[in-house]
Amino acid sequence: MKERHSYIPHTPEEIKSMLETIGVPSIEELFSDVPKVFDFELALPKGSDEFSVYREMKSLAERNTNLEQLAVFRGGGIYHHYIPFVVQALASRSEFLTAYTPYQAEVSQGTLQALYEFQTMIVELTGMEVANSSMYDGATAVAEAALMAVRTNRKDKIIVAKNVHPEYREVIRTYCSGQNIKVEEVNFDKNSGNIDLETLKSKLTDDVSGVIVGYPNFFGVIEDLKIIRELLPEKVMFIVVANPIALSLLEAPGKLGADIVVGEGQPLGNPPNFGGPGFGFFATLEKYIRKMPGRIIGETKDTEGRTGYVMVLQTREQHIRRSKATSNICSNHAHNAVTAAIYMSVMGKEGLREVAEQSFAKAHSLKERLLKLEGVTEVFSGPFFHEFVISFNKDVEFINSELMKHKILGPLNLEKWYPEMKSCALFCTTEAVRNADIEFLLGRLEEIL
Amino acid sequence: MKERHSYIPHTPEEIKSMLETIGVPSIEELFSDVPKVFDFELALPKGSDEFSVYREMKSLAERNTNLEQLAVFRGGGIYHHYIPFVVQALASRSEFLTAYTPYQAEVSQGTLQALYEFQTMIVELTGMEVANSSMYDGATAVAEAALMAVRTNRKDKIIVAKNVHPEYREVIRTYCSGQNIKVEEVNFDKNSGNIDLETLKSKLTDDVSGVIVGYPNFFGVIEDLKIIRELLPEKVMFIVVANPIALSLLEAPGKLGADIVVGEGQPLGNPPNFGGPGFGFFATLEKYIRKMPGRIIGETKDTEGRTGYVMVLQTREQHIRRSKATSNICSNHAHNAVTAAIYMSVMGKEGLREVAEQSFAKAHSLKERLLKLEGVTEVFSGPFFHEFVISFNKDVEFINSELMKHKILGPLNLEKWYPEMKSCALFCTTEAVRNADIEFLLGRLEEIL
Amino acid sequence: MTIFEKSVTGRTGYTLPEEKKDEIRPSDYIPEHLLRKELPGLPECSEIDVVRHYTELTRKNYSVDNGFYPLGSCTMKYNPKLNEKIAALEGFSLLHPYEPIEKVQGALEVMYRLQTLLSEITGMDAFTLQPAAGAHGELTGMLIVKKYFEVKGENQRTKVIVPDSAHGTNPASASMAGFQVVEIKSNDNGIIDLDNLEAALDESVAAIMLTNPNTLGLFEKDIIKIAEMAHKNGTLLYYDGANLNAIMGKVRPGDMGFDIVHLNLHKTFSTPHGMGGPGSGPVGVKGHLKEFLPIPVVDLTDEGYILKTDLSHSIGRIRSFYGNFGVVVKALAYILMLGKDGLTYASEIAVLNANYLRTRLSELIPTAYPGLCKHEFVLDGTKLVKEYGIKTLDLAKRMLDYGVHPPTIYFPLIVHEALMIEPTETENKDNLDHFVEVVKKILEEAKKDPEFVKNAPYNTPIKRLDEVTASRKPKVRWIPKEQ
Amino acid sequence: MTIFEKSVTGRTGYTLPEEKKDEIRPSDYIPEHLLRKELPGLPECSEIDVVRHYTELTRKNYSVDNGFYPLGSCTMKYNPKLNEKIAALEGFSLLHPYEPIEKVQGALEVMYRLQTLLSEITGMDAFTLQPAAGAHGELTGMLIVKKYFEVKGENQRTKVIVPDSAHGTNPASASMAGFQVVEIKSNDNGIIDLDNLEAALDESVAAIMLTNPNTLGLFEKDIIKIAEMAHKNGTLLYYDGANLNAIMGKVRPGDMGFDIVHLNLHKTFSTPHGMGGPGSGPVGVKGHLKEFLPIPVVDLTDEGYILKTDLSHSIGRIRSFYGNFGVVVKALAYILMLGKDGLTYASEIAVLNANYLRTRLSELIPTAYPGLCKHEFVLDGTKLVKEYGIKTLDLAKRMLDYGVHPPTIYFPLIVHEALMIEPTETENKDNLDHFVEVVKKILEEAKKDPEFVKNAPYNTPIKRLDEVTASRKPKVRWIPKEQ
Repeated sequence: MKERHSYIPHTPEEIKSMLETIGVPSIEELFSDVPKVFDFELALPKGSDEFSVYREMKSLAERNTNLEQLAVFRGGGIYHHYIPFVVQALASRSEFLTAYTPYQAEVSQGTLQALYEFQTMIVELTGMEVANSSMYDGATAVAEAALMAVRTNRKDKIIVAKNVHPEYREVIRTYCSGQNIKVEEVNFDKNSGNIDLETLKSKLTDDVSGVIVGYPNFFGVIEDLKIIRELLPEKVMFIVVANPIALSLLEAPGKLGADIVVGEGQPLGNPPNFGGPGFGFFATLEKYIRKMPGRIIGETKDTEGRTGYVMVLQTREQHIRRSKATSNICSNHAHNAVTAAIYMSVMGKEGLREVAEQSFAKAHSLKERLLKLEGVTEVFSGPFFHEFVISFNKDVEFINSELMKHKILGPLNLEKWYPEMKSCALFCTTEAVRNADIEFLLGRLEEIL
Repeated sequence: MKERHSYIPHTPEEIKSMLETIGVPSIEELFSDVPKVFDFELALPKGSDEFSVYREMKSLAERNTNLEQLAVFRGGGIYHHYIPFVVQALASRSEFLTAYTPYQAEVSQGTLQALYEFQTMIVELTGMEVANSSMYDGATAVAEAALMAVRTNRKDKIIVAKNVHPEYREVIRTYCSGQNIKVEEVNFDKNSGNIDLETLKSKLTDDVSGVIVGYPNFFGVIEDLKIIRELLPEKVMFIVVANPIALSLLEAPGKLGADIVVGEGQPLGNPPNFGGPGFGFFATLEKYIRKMPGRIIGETKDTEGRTGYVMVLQTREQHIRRSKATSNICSNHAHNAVTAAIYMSVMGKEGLREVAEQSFAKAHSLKERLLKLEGVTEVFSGPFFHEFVISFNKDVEFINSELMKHKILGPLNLEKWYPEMKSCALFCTTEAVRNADIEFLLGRLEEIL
Repeated sequence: MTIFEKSVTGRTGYTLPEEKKDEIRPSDYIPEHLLRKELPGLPECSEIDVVRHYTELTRKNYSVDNGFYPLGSCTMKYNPKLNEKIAALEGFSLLHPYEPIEKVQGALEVMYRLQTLLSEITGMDAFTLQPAAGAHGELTGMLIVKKYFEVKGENQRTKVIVPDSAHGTNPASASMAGFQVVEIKSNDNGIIDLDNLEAALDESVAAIMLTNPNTLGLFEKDIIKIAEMAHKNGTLLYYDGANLNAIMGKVRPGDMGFDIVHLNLHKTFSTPHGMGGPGSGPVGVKGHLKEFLPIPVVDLTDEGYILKTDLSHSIGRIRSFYGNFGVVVKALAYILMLGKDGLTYASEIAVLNANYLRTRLSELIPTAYPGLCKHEFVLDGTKLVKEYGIKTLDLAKRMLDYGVHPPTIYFPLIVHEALMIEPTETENKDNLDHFVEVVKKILEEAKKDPEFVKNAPYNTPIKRLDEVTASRKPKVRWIPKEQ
Repeated sequence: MTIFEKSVTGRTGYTLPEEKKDEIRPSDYIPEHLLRKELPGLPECSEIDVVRHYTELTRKNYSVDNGFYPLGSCTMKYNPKLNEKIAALEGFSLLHPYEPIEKVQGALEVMYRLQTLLSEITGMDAFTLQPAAGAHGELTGMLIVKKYFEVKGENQRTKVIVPDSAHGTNPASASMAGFQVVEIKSNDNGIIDLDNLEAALDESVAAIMLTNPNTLGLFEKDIIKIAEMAHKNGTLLYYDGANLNAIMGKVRPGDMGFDIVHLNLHKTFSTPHGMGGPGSGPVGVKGHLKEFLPIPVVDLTDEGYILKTDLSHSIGRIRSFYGNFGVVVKALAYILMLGKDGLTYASEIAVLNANYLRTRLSELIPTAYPGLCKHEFVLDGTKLVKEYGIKTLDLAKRMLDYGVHPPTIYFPLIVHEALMIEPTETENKDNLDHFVEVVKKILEEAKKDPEFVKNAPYNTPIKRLDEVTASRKPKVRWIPKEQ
């Protein structure tokens, strides 16, 4: 037993007096119901102090190369955007950070209102009617959307475009495996990079509950949601995985016939965090609200008629409905969602549009200039947002390792997930890529190619 | 006129409507009382964005070598101590940071109570009876103490030990120059490093209002306050410049006859900040409270009998007393004082003592081991806290520039301020100097000497 | 007032580097019907508006940094500031998941070390840090169970046994993994009824999900027997780690016989709850289930740390990338800080605090089950209804007026009017005593005037809210007044 | 409850690396009578106690981040978060002032650039960043004046003229520098009375201290004449920069004829007030006073930036080290952010806001002086006493209940029951309108029931406090109950 610890307040005298109140002679006695057979010695290093721990962790952090040290042309699901400094300053306030799920609404109006506003913003971005207050990430959000489609339509097949993020597709399969839901993939058109409409049509059998496409898809190509929706039987749920930044520029999926819109919310003011935590967003139509997974915040009145906020429709959730719940989700990513709400508040509609436009413009300018280089070939002709695929006449790994020598995080090598896409690379630009970075990249590529 | 700015909320429509309300056609018109002759063009660069400003400022920061990158053996008024991470987390809360002077007590109880507690802690450390809620720094605090002594005793001479921080003595002279107060210095004993008592005695003429000594002094040597006090005529104010960390280990000046205790508070949880802001502390006896400069917080009751805090004795201050005020001080260093209060709260009496003991022990161990090196000679024999002087057989600048090659911030070269002290160096250790740093230093010195 | 009502068209709070956009117009590249006509209705505010809005919202929140938060099963302990500082380091927060492996060795070491430490603490053989939360860990565990029996060819194992005191996530997760949930009644002492278990255990049972100590704070003393029964039946034993804070350094789920365990870093390992998340729910398994873990797992080779994906029976990927890395960093810092002695001591004091509070409170409200508890305990609030004419909810709401957060209420479901109290080790004795005083005062108030208590709270930013209407006619987004 | 009452002997909140102390005992080295017998009575708390205590205190504070703060002459504008982030960079905050000059070139560049920018903004020739606050800058300026005339051999110049509307620091600073203060009455329009000035100006006058616009928010339109009069008399003209926020980019003190100027970085340049400080009060001078600046000043040479100390007539050192560097960093960031257009625009909007609020409020309470104002204005509260039976103080206290901070009251002294209002440019129109509505409501309340307003505030953490007793019998430290 350690006698003093900065996180544990008890003095020996207090421990003694507490044991007396309880009526046991020692702390050990409080564990007398634990069979002695379990005795063991914990083989851990001894405790430390905060300065040593800080130094140790900092030295681990410094063994990584962070994005501030690089020119970043890599996306693929996590994006390097500028985050106004006010975002962290507010999100890190301890009343946000150290609060629990808002079960006691009267002392949680901060959380509840912030999440209510977050839901509103997601509804605005997606053009849908309702949104929940967050999922773990984009992948689990779309997997839950697949389950929701099956729950709603009671048919056991889900169709996923093969140009949806490869990791998302893996997660969909994992989630669906539990309930023996079939997941079928639809290949993409080799020219445009869009989902292949003919194949899609051919797979739309009676047993399909939902269809999942990207907007833009993993290749950055913008799917024509209108045309796809028109192909789908009315009952088939149309699930769109969207990039929230792109939604300032692209028509809202809600206006193009989507039933569920999900995605990774990280680009909205959350740092990349090596992939997590970001958050998943989840929006759908009002008529499906009781089928939706996750926590939902709603507006109401207090006994004096003042507006306040509470968790609503909890009967969908695991703590009430248990094995019949719409999902098992309990902890979500509320803090990341509130961070996103702060980001969207400070950027505003114009700021978010500006981010989208700069990202878009830089990507299009970069692609055009890349295609002028020897050894670079266009791969897809479809319209794209801020990511695009080209192919090199050299190995992508080689090119990237050369670029890294110049502190450039080059494009994603697509061969890893699409073995047929030899030497294909996925470039990404955001507003945080400077024009000078682009010039520098082009200069280095000229040398390498 | 810039049309949009993230810090300035006005839209063109609002400006138009406001101008209409005022009844002027343009903003320019609001400046019509400014003579046209003053027209000029501001020759500044145009505005920027926060990411570019951050990058630019960060690159300036990175052009400095900070103390985390060095083994630090230099003190001399600013000290490198560990600061628990909780200190900044709390002190940076915006309700502390962005509040004004607590003129409206009812909505400033946080500030007022924190400063009241700070005053109590300073009283505890110094052993005095009252303390104010901060001065700018140690130097101005002692300068104000000198003025207070003159104000009280109405005699125009101040005696300062020459082993008080050289910059403090300069500031005392500057402050005293305004009111034509004579400042006389008393040399130190060449053997002990303490104030030379015989010289002091000889200078204690009738026109002396106050005597200023360090505790410990600039050489780290601990003055015997008891003996000095006994030398002083009763009315002469005994002003002690103390290191607040040392006061956990050394007898409180209040118990040894001090009339005013001042000092630099930076070591109490404030980062070095290239010398500022830290804060000055100022404590004295109850009977002098109305002579004291600076803001003072006191306890009182509200109309319902609840304990609360307000600024007291404001009639001493410039905003009421104007040219007759005890000082012109208005803005002080309240935020740094509250930072110190948080630091002292988290360290507690035991923690502060531990800091003092480690600093003390490391200094004594280092001195002993240094003296065993060839080319190192003891300079002063007096008892010391965590700084001490030795002399080298080589130029201190040379030694320091060699040490810096190994990322060691070596001792302070005393010759700059004391030309007679050739090759004398002031070493400092705190708890933030690791034993390994000491070994490393000794190894390098062996090579250099 | 919502942020939308504070918005004024044309106000801006953002700045961005002014970079030439190269005359590229989206309309030249994107079909018109895919271009947004109307910008999303996001608020337009200056920076100070945003600062004030969210600062105000934080001041309407209660949090661990404000006071006692004895939510049973939630382990609302102190969240060290040190850990936030560390997680915010650019070398952690600004890492892209697809950086070359050699550029993120520090991050992988963080993960590997945490995997190893958690294995030691729980007595398991391998860990995945993928799951994003406790329930996500449960789902992962249940999918492992499912895959395990698939590989073994025991497809008849379609059921999972869950005690009636279990967290709601247990049955929900089992169900989500395709299992049929069999709930078994606890015995009169609040623990597993071995006869009920025996009766339920047949060859259709894939797994038993338990937490130990259970949600009543009682240690399942028959755990050895239970594990034997399970394993004899070919059934896997799953450990819900929500209550690990009671037993760190004292006993390990692995030693008790559990095959799979999930932990909650945001409970036991002090990472903050963040208003409901992000959490992190690592899953540990015994050796025979190692190859079933979700991919990727971090491994150490001669060339350094790698992300391993070639597990022979992996259930697949359970989320994108590598889990909630930012949370993982904080948990590692916490474990390094406390170390062996500190972790054990944390559990000891958590149990001391719970027993102290139990002893003192039981003079006011009877405990649901007698005797020692571990890190939490449950009071039976029926006395409140009978003797004071108030419900547990009323007591809870009135606590808010005294500035303390109420315990978990109406859970576990097997106790009527339950109050489930977990003080954690970071609360000092004064706070516990104060809590007892508050309960005492409220009971006195109720004795005098139950209606007064029933109308609480009075001092909160808002009074009792109409939750029924809120769910009947859900208004889940702000809509401009004009519409 | 104070932190001392939350303390329990033996509790600890700190950790330190465990380092061997080499068996060194202080008692072996220090005479016994100089060794502390009893440790100072600092609180003993765990980390969470400290966190909750200070978090609670912050929640009892009003700040710019909470709402409108229209304190006249204080310029409570928004304090950008960006600047805090920058000042906290280890490359700035963890610098020792005595590091070798070549290791702190970045820091010196920060100072040099700010000196240069401030010179351009004010039209002065050289700047020192030494002074720690506005009043400290004034003292610096007055000591420069003193030394200047000493060097010139004009020792008869023992007086400083200050208008009766001046900030209290002006006479206090002049007095501290050893000058006799001559106060001159303003004219009926609230500005300097040239006749009074003429009468006071003789060869004993060393300097005139002015602020322009003055504390009434009025531009001293005769400033050219005043400067001429001063200089003709051999008198120096000193500019109190407290009100610079009115005129950035519009007119420069240097061009108006001022010889010395101090600025308040914590007012005009957006660094936070921190409950009363730290501020920073740089002083700028015209060429003829350059050599009188306090040492050191930062200079740029071929070898890089240096700290120059060899000024021929320097008044000496005015504080230790180099001023409030941490504040200087924030001010530089602010200026870089706003740039030429932004700074001008800030002043324009500050003046727009003031005039808008003046126009609207003057329908409720008369302004002390008619016509245009600059960044602030003063209302004459005598109407409150006469028509509503309340004092300015009562109006102010009642404002607290409406969640807005009151203006500066009872200053300047030349206006009875004064309310001095400075909205700053960072407040939006809605906030100004809301403030007007609040005043209107309070006046309505006072009309109905002046006693009600006189007893305000009602909704604050504490009610009106007994300030009189507090100063008569000052209790300025906490004392344990037992004693």
